[in-house]
Amino acid sequence: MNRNFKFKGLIAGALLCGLIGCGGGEKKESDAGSPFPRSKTLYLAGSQWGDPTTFNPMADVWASTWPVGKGAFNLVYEPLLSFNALDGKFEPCLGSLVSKSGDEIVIDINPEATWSDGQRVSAADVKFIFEIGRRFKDAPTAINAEYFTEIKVEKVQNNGVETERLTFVVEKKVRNNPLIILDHITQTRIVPSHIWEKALADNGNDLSAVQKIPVDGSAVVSGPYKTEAATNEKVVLKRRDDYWGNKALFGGKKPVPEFIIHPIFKSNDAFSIALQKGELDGSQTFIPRIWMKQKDGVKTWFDQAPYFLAGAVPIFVMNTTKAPTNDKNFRRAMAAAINYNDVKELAVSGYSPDIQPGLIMAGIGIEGKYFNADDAKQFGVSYDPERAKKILADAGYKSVYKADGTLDYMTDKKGTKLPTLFIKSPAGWSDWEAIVTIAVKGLRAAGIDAREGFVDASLYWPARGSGDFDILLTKPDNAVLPSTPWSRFFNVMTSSTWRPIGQNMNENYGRYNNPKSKEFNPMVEKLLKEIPTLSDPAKLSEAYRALNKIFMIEQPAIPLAYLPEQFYEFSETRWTGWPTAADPYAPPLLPWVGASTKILWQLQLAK
Amino acid sequence: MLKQYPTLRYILQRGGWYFITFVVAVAINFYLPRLGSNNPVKIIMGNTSQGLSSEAVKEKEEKYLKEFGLVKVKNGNIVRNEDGSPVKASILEQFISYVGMCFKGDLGTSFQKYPKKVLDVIKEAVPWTIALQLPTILFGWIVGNVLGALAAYKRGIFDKVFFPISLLLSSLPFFVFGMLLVYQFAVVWDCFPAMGGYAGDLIPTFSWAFFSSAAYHYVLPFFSIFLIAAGGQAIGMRSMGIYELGTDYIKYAKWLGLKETRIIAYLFRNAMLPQLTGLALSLGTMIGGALITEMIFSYPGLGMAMLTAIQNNDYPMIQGCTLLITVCVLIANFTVDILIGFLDPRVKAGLQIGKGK
Amino acid sequence: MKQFLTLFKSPMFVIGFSLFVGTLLLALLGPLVFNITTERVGVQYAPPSGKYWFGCDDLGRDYVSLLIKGLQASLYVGFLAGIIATTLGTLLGIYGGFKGGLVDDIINMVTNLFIVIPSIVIIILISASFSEGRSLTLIAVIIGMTAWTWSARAVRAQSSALKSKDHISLAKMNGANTFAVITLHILPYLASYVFMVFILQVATGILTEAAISMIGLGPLDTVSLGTILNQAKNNGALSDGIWWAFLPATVIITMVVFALYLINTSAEGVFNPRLRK
Amino acid sequence: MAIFEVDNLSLHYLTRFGKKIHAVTGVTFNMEKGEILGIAGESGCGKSTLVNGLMGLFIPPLYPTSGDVRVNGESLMNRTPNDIRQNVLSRKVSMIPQGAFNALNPTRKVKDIAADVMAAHLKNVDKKEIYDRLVERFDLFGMDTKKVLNSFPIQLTAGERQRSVIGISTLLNPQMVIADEPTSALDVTTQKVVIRLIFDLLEKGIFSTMIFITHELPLLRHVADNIGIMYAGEFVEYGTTDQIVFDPRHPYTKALMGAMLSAEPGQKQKKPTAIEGAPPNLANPIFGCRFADRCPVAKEDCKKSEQEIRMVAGRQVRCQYAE
Repeated sequence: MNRNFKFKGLIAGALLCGLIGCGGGEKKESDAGSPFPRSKTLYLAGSQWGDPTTFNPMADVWASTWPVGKGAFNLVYEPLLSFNALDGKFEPCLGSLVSKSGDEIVIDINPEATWSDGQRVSAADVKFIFEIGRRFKDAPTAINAEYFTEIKVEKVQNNGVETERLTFVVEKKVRNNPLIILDHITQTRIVPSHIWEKALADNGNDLSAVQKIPVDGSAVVSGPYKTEAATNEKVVLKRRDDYWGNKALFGGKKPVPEFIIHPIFKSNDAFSIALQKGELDGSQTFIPRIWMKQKDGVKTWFDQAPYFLAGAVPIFVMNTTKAPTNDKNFRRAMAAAINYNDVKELAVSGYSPDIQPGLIMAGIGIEGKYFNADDAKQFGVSYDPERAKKILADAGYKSVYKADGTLDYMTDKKGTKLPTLFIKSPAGWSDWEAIVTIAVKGLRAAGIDAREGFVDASLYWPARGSGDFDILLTKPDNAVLPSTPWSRFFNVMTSSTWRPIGQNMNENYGRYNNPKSKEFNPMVEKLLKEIPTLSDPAKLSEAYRALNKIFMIEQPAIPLAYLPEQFYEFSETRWTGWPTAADPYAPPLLPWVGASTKILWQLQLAK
Repeated sequence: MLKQYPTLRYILQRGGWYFITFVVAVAINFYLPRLGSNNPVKIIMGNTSQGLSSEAVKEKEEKYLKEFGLVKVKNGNIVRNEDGSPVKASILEQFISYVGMCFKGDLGTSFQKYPKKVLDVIKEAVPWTIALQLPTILFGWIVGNVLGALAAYKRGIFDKVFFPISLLLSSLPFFVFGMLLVYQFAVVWDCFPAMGGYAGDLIPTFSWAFFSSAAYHYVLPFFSIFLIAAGGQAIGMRSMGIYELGTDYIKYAKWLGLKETRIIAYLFRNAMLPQLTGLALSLGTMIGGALITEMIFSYPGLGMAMLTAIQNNDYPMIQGCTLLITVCVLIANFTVDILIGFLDPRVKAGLQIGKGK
Repeated sequence: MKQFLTLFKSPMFVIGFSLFVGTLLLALLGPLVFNITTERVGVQYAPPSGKYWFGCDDLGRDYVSLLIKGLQASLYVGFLAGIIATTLGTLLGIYGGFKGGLVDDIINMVTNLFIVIPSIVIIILISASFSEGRSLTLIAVIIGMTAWTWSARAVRAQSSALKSKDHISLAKMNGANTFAVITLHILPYLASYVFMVFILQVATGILTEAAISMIGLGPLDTVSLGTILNQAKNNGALSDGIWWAFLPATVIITMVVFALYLINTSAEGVFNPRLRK
Repeated sequence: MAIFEVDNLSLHYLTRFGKKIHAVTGVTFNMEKGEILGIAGESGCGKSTLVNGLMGLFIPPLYPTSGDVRVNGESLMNRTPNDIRQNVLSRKVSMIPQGAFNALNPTRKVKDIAADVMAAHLKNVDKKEIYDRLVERFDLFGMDTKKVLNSFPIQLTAGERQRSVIGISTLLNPQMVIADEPTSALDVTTQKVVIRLIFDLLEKGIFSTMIFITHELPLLRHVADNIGIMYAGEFVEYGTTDQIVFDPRHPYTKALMGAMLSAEPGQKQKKPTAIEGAPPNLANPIFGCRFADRCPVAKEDCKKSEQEIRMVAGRQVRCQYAE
């Protein structure tokens, strides 16, 4: 008697919940009740993973929140120029490029550029952020000032309008690197000096106090959007209808979406589910098997393999300070043991073209022209397990197997037992984990005792900088910059910033080419120093070829695939008009970075 | 001592015990995250030192060392060795400063969400976790116990069907169950959201739109814990019920010709008491489990906060979360202890209940 | 021993036992029947086929092989954790319950303390700090070391009830030492009870391993059922509807745990005279 | 006319695995109004099972096999539990169970348990009335009535608990009381108080007829009119008190009397175990005399032939050689 009653109650409860659910389900289709109507809102995700912290533009890059933090976000604060990786051109933003040479870079400030409080963007603003390193060594942009001796300012007439002309004079003695200045110019976002100089003064010139000042939507900005709200689940930007660039850069048009929402997802699957459901319009995360989502309106740059435009090279860096990875033969054997096709097909879902030996991406973008096929054939190592075994045998390495036929360990030519080599990679990054797993399989098949060494991401970064690894999976390029591919070579090969194992280095994590050792190859540094100053294409090509040859012979690192700079994915369920290989009006990046910001003016609501 | 006030004595006794447990828990809480030899400042520096000169790096490092209490500080300045390097604080010193700060209500600054305070992060997350866990656990407990008691009392076909189902449900790993729910309801049928605490186009406010959206997002996570929690409770209640059913007082009540409803009430009430203790004790396990549920559903609660903190070795955050969970579990246990003290006269008299097991 | 045989009269036990033996056979004999290989045999997430019954994983490996290896690993974790937890818990429980007095109070307090502090928190914290070389054995040990409290509490209650039994008082009076009394007189009486506790601990061990593998803190040296599920989750198998990536592993875990629960419950019914009625 | 008739009653337990254990076989006796019947036997002989089966309410796993129980000529068999509950229990037949501590719901005050009984059987009585009646009845028991009624069982002494149980069982003045070792587990002084109370109630006419199970042979001798001796589920001897106590004829009764009478006063609680050997397993079919294995005077054919009740010296005896 009682039982029936209780049972009915349970079923009724379940039905009730279901009803609430379905009620909600119908609701989601309409805009009613939402402060951010779907038809006016663009959802982009993949940059911000943690809780929003601060929108303070002076805060340390790693500590601040999209769109203020890391990356060349142009939505709230803007740089002087935007770099278009498709054609290598510099597009105007707060400034426009007048000229660049090995000695100086000249930029005119856009005469119409104004801050949201009405003040004009001035040379003082540029000098404030570029030269702040001369006042505060630990300012986020402190490094900028090391590359120029001064920024000269003069008043000029530009099409009849008076404006300020900035000349960045290249520092010749130490850095001598105009490429990096260009990188900085496209990546450093200008902040209103009249606000922040005052903040510094108010806080007794204490930068760390200023960095802690909370900043909200009322902050003085220059970009087309301002921060509207931020919770742990999302950051909301609202369009600034009085954005100066609408008239100056976009012929009076406004960006189409009134709101941009960056949902903060915590797992990879969340992105793909949201894209498939049409709840997310653009994303930049690795989503496997993107072709399975095409039926749900999820698109990429190419509509077939490799789907993405390559722009970055994940590599294994070997620790060259200890055996056996200090032996270039061993490193070359490793390079021959890894099945790059498996990496391509299984780990990165086929999102890579077939790769070639060397550090230059063959046939890709602006750098493709520096690739030399003959060199690659002659000096490079491709997947060839037999060759790997042969190189190892020739160099005196022997593999010892257990009774059941599995690899036990390896000995060097003196018969010394070699330790297991761990490939360090952040745990939970599924595509990277898969790369490592495939590599381990290949290496072990070739008789090399290697194992997966997945560590928490938080431990990965310090280990990388201090050289605390045997083999490390890393990606030298964060973005396609004016300095690419020089920056990649520099990141992998330079020993100009040499510091021993245990201290932090931001490049050459494997401590290749120790300047104090007998084997030091001065050519590497010579070429790395020379390339940024070269403007003759033939000479440049020659220099890259020489550098790439050294890379292939010495194999300080092993390139694994050609991946995109950003996994640019979009859904056409709500918004159309995205750039693709068929309509490449902007680089394949979400409309918040550099030259791709203009996508916002091109989008249309889907029918 | 206090013999004439058994209730007070009982409360004080339990309270004292829980205080000792609390102290030990705090110590464990502090020590365990430090098991790994990871220096948190190194972790931050790994992110932040990009492009800085070595002096700048050093300056920055010391700033963080000081802020996180990893070096000795006197009058606001870092105590230094003769060669100028800062003197490291020992574990004990760190512990003392940690306890001191805890008492001031300062759980420290998150490494990963720097400069956000741990307490602020927790404050944002806790309502979600409570909203998810409290009703699920209580409702699951009640439904599970009612069904379990009925199964025990009625036996027969009801029990034969119901019992294996409960058993099967509680064999299912709850996090996988969550995944299956997502797959079926969010992916295949697309009738419930797969993740999040509320719709992407809302900001938490006191509005109908927000609450209905939160309720909609609540359904799958709720069921993923509820069904399994209820199943587990039902099994426990069933075996307690069968145990109580065989006791002399139930037989006596039957022989006295008491009404069936009254006998069920006896049964339920007495079998419930050990279940109540069980509930308090398993709160910790349940919360732990629900942490993973939050992960599956990207639910913005404490579990999510703690998991991200673990992945980033964010000690202050981990400590804050575990401390909070421990305190909650302790308080829940204490409450149940006191409650049982009132509900069950045997407890105050110093007798063990639940002789069965 | 005789009482263990009576278990076979319970249909619930027979079902649970056969299920369990089935999984055990699958784990032990599977490698003889199936060609176990962790090499790539197909494309990523190749669907089930006549050759590969449960298709392939993200690395193109045969799921049948992986599931058998995973089952072996999960059973290994379960049993190792179960043995550790039960041994520790039984020894402490018996010792405390038998000795009584201060020793009992202290053991009891420590037990209650660790019951109250959520063990999942401790497991997560410890696993997280072993970031390199986190082996299956290590995980089993961690689980075992945190799970003993329940056994200790349960066994203690039983052994302190036994303490006052005549034959034990007699043995004590005759000057038998504690160890002898425990091994000769108490343990045999608790055997059936310890058996039930052990079965539950094995089930808990298997579930806990799967749980921490799901958080990404699983073993790094082998595949387990938990890591299979974690891979499926991380690789987006869910959103692509690749059911063979997570359903078979789920079913196997559930079946093993269900079998153990059935065994435990039926044993409870047989060994606990109250429930027998 | 007999108010309570037990006719060839057999009872069995059903185990989990469907096996029957025949705990009581072929018990027959009649009781007149005002009669006190004592039942004795070693533990496990089926005394408690027998009395549990006399109320028409069978609590699983106990089931009736065959036979009949009649109160005032009205059969208790094959009636619905609800019918029995409403019309028989507490009013016609009531039970004073063994071990009063466990018999009282530990989480309920004595007065509430008692009130539950009244509420179950009386209609239209309000709380006040119930309480007044309770006080009135409990005042007879020589206790601090208010305190006892308002206490949880655990707060009472063993004697208070046992008296409360007696009070609750006899609350509705049943015709017939079955007392199952009501004084076991009590100290000597309390035992006396409790026994006195039971007979006080008898004298006051609150109830008149009683079945009394006890090991207190001296007690039985004093109070019982008739005594039945049980062995392995059967009555082996049934007769008047004087016959059984002073002139037992069945070999088992003889041995039992010897053991019970020889026991020292301080060891009264000790169960009679003086006879070597153990009773047969009732789960298996038994042939021949059930006592044959332990019987000092057993003959060859005892093990083969079923023993029937016969009249020996004016009482029933289940032994073919008894005289």
